[in-house]
Amino acid sequence: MSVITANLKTTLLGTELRNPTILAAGFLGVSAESLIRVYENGAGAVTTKSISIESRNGHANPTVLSFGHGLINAVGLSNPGIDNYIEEIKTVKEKKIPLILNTIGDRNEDFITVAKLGEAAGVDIIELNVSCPNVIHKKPYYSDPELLSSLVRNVKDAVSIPVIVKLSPNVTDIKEIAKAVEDAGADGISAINTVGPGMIINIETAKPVMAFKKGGLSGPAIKPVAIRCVYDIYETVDIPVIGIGGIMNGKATVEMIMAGASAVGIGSAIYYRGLDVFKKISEELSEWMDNNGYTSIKQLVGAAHES
Amino acid sequence: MSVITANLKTTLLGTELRNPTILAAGFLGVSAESLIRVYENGAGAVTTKSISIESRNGHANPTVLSFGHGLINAVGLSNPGIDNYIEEIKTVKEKKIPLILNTIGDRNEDFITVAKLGEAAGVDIIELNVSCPNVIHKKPYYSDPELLSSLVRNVKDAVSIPVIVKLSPNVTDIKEIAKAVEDAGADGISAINTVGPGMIINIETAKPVMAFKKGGLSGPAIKPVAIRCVYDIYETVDIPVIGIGGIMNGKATVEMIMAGASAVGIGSAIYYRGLDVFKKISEELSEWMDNNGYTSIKQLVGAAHES
Amino acid sequence: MNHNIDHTAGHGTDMPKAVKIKKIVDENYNTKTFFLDTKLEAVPGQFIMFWIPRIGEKPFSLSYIGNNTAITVQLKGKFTKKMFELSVDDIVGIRGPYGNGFTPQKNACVIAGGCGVIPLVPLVEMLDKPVVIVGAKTADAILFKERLNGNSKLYVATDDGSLGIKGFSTDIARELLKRKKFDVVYTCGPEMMMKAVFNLTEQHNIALQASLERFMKCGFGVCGQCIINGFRVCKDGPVFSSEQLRQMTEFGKFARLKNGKKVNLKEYYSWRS
Amino acid sequence: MNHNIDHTAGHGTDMPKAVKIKKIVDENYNTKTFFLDTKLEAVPGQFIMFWIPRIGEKPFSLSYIGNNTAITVQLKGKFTKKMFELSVDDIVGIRGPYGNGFTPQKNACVIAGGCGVIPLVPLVEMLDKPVVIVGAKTADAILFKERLNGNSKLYVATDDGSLGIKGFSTDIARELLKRKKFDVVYTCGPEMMMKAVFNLTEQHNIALQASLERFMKCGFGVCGQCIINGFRVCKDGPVFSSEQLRQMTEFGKFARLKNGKKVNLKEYYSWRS
Ligand SMILES: Cc1cc2nc3c(=O)[nH]c(=O)nc-3n(C[C@H](O)[C@H](O)[C@H](O)COP(=O)(O)OP(=O)(O)OC[C@H]3O[C@@H](n4cnc5c(N)ncnc54)[C@H](O)[C@@H]3O)c2cc1C
Ligand SMILES: Cc1cc2nc3c(=O)[nH]c(=O)nc-3n(C[C@H](O)[C@H](O)[C@H](O)COP(=O)(O)OP(=O)(O)OC[C@H]3O[C@@H](n4cnc5c(N)ncnc54)[C@H](O)[C@@H]3O)c2cc1C
Ligand SMILES: Cc1cc2nc3c(=O)[nH]c(=O)nc-3n(C[C@H](O)[C@H](O)[C@H](O)COP(=O)(O)O)c2cc1C
Ligand SMILES: Cc1cc2nc3c(=O)[nH]c(=O)nc-3n(C[C@H](O)[C@H](O)[C@H](O)COP(=O)(O)O)c2cc1C
Ligand code: FES
Ligand code: FES
Repeated sequence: MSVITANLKTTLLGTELRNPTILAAGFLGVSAESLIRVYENGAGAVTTKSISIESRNGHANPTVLSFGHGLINAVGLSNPGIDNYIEEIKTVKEKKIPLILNTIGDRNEDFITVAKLGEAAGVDIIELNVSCPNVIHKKPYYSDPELLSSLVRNVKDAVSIPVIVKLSPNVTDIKEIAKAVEDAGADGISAINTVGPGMIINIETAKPVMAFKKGGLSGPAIKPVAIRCVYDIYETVDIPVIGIGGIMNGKATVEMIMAGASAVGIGSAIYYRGLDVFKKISEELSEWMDNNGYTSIKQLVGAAHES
Repeated sequence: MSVITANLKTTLLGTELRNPTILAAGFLGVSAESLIRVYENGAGAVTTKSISIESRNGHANPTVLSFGHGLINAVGLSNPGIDNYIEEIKTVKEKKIPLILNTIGDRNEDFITVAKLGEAAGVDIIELNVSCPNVIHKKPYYSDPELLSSLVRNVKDAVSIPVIVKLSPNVTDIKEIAKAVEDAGADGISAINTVGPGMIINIETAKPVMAFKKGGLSGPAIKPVAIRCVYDIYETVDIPVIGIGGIMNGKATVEMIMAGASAVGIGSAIYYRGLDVFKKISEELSEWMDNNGYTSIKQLVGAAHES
Repeated sequence: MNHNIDHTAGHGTDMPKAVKIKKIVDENYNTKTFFLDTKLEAVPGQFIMFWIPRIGEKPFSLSYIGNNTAITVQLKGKFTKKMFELSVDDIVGIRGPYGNGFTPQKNACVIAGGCGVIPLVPLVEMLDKPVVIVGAKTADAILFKERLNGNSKLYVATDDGSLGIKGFSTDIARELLKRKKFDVVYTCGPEMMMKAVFNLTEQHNIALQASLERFMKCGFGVCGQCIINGFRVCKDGPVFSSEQLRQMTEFGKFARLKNGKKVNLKEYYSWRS
Repeated sequence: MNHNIDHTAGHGTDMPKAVKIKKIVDENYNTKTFFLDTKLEAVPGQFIMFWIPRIGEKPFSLSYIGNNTAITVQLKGKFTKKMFELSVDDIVGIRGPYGNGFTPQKNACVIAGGCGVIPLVPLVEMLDKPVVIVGAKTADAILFKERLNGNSKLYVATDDGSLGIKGFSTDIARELLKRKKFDVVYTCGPEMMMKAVFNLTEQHNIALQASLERFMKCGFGVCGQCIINGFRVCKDGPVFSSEQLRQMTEFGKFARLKNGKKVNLKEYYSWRS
């Protein structure tokens, strides 16, 4: 093959990543050491689980299953609360690992509190997970552009590190939401959170399998939806996008970046290919770029859009 | 196994079906003879392609592909227009095959015209496909309960055969839509239409593969979403539901019926298992019912709901 | 979980696969062969869907199978015009092979008209000394003369008599079938020609395998676009038997436009121009 | 498309599979064995996730492998209480087997405490004349005495001296390891006991395989709930080597609650009661 070896380095909102693979929120994000292990297995950056002010137990088991074309989960955003999580953040940052703090809350103030504590503890980027349905207003953040705008403005006022918003695909018009988020001052967007939700019924017992009955879909089944969302968002806004959803290998990474992502989030692929999937994907990405004459990630970003 | 053989007969809005498998709209619905062949291969009823007043050419190729976990399509509702389709309807009905006419339009009047002509030609049920995005108002029918209610009321006033509405899963709250549809007088609901849309990018050429760029997802990947939608709809309304989406075999049929469907729509399974998939699924369904002590479809409908 | 297979790829992926054009050969004034940098397992008569990014996708029969994979294309309209603008090293997409293909049998007669010869050449090369009848407008228009001549007895008919007899391939067939008993006839060409061949084989009680053509979308038997009576050309065909042809009231008469409307063949052929 | 495999099932389906309870055996006053109407390919030390519809799902080690598939359960709290209400012919769901399991080696010593004996019995039956040390509160509480006695030399310790020596299994081990050189030690039981065994094997420079326990969600290594330091008990374990145990600062000290909070083992054990 070619002698050039593609440079996988990329900069995400001021943070240098050795490669564009990022551990997605909710996977192995319980402890610092587990995040460090993911980094040691090749990730360019890691994301915490969704962290709230108070601890949350989440839903009863079963919470995470696989249905043959992806995973289904209703973990229910279990987390120990930001106070109990600060130590984990500090331990990760001691190793100088690029770290995204994923935050959840019921009200704007919740997000602000968590974001500020995270900033103080040294995280690089705040990710607002707005797919959480329990909020003050009847309409959830994720499908209400106005509610979302106020959240973004408030958090941006409170912290000085970059703030990105993680969008749900389960809306009628993701472009409208993306535009609102950019206009409100967000530094970036990550997309997508899980699809559906879905449900699996065990027919022998005539019972939904998940304790919460429903669960969000991730993995290979949702990749086309994720690619389309990122493509649409890239057409709509100028801020960088982290593309998440069904990324299983180097080629899917290329596809997501061509759709408009500056970096990719990876979660379910751990199930299919093991913890070292980050290393594997980086190698596959680099090999593909070499064979196809690309030397930097930048050349790929948004390449599928008509010029 | 058991000596009892389950009775697969079921009645859908006054039409007797020999089994609960229905050919979903858009599959092999171009010609009467092709619908008849599907019936000869075991379907309990067949659905036409989506028919509009005027003929539509649809989108350029590629229009239908498979991505490994389901199909992606953007056929673009190509059809010869109701006038050219009347002969096909009559030919199917000469054979006394239960027939659902799937209709599309830009305005209420379009649906009414097509529905009336269909009724006159002898179809058993009118299905309103409201997932079509080109409509008079800015908001499409499928995500606007008010617009949808007016459509249902108008069509119900115009025809006396049962009218069902085919819902899209790509809305924030499918319960709200289902309720509106029932309140407006619909006789039934079919769900779901395709998920997403999705996009596939060919990375070697950095181009979206579908000519229309995007396409709706169907097949195994979307089954959990379809099951959840039907489960939610069954909890919300009292009118019967045709469950569609990712039904590949007898067990999936049981799952969908337990979620609340009175009959199931089948499309993508033809790709995976051949045209005689209707026969195969009926046999699998019957065998499963025998082995599990069920004797009629009725016993299964909604069985997964808490009593 | 079995870790030896790719759990992420899924099944039955029918998606255009990128291939490079390796070589382009001018067969005559309006026909080119595109050699593709890939190897397909296929049988004669099968076709692929050929994708030009952002332009479109259409079915083409394989004209070379085995060590080479190629399609041979006659310039007809919009899409083939774009194909003729392609160069070596360009990347296109293909999926397939699709369809059933021909079933090779002994003591065969092959009757080809115009570009109908394309799916038939790899078959001829595989058959045991078949009799081959080719018809075309002019001597120039006859494709793959050498490949046809290889192991078969070749008869030629041209509209202008510039090679072989002056007339149609069916004129030769009519005489030949009277004199000689064949076990099978293979045909591909303009549908009216195939209809004439069908009438001949029915009369002589010989099994026919005819490769039909209809506008296609999916290529794998779900959309119903390519339907002829109850048969899907893409999946049940494109090669059909005498028994199937007998059931086709639309054969030689009607075809469907892109919107599904049933029209006579003349309107069908003029629609796209 | 290969038509011999089920294209619709997908890969890596980790979904509770319905199984019937075939037989329930009372092992002692607070322990039952559930025989399941299924056959699993598994190795000793692997576990399954056991689902009771609308109640919950928890991990249990296989106590019988091969012709029989069974788990053995000690009544502890909410979920095991529901399990104890199950009857023969009830349908439950299982998925797995999960985890790595033990690697059988020669010249082995097996040290079990309480219900830690459960994953160790099928291992003992597979080993070549191992030395087995079992500790329990009382004679009644010792599980699978016959199966353990089969091909091994068995030492017993009880808290009350009702069988074997009065004391802990680690007391026996301490003496035995002084006298006899083993190539490998296997252990499962209360974590403090395993910690003590680990100290012993480190001192004597013997390879240890210890089966750990943590609260689980996914069971297949993605959620991170069962983490102990960087290790996933469900996927990297539940059986860990001396080398891995050496890296575990949390071993014998900390575990994580359902919400992920790191607490000392005492708080961890009391959380669910
Ligand atoms: C199974 C199958 C195999 C095929 N194999 C080949 C092949 O090996 N080589 C090849 O060149 N083509 C083949 N075709 C036809 C091919 O797919 C296109 O339809 C054809 O090349 C015309 O495309 P176009 O867009 O350039 O022309 P269009 O723009 O669609 O049409 C332009 C003009 O060509 C005429 N025309 C179009 N298609 C046909 C046709 N099929 N028969 C007669 N006249 C037609 C029309 O009358 C019209 O006037 C095959 C078709 C099928 C279904
Ligand atoms: C890999 C693995 C294998 C397992 N194999 C088995 C097995 O073969 N047989 C079996 O009975 N259990 C086994 N367990 C433990 C089992 O999964 C449950 O955690 C246990 O049965 C308690 O469930 P519960 O809901 O009834 O109790 P809970 O309501 O959760 O707890 C009730 C009380 O039991 C105590 N308790 C709970 N779990 C444990 C524990 N693991 N160790 C010590 N005390 C505890 C608590 O202190 C609490 O007071 C295994 C666990 C893992 C991770
Ligand atoms: C088990 C599991 C837990 C998850 N938890 C979270 C979470 O806490 N916060 C969040 O924003 N997304 C969460 N997600 C969504 C993922 O971050 C990601 O958006 C989604 O899984 C799609 O990516 P994938 O296909 O690579 O898994 C979770 C997904 C799974 C499967
Ligand atoms: C190629 C194709 C064409 C379709 N055309 C229509 C259509 O014309 N009208 C419609 O209501 N639904 C259409 N659908 C949606 C199906 O009727 C069905 O709702 C969907 O495919 C999910 O079912 P499945 O998973 O069994 O395919 C189409 C789907 C496909 C794949
Ligand atoms: S092209 Fe779709 S069925 Fe033949
Ligand atoms: S239980 Fe999920 S990683 Fe172990």
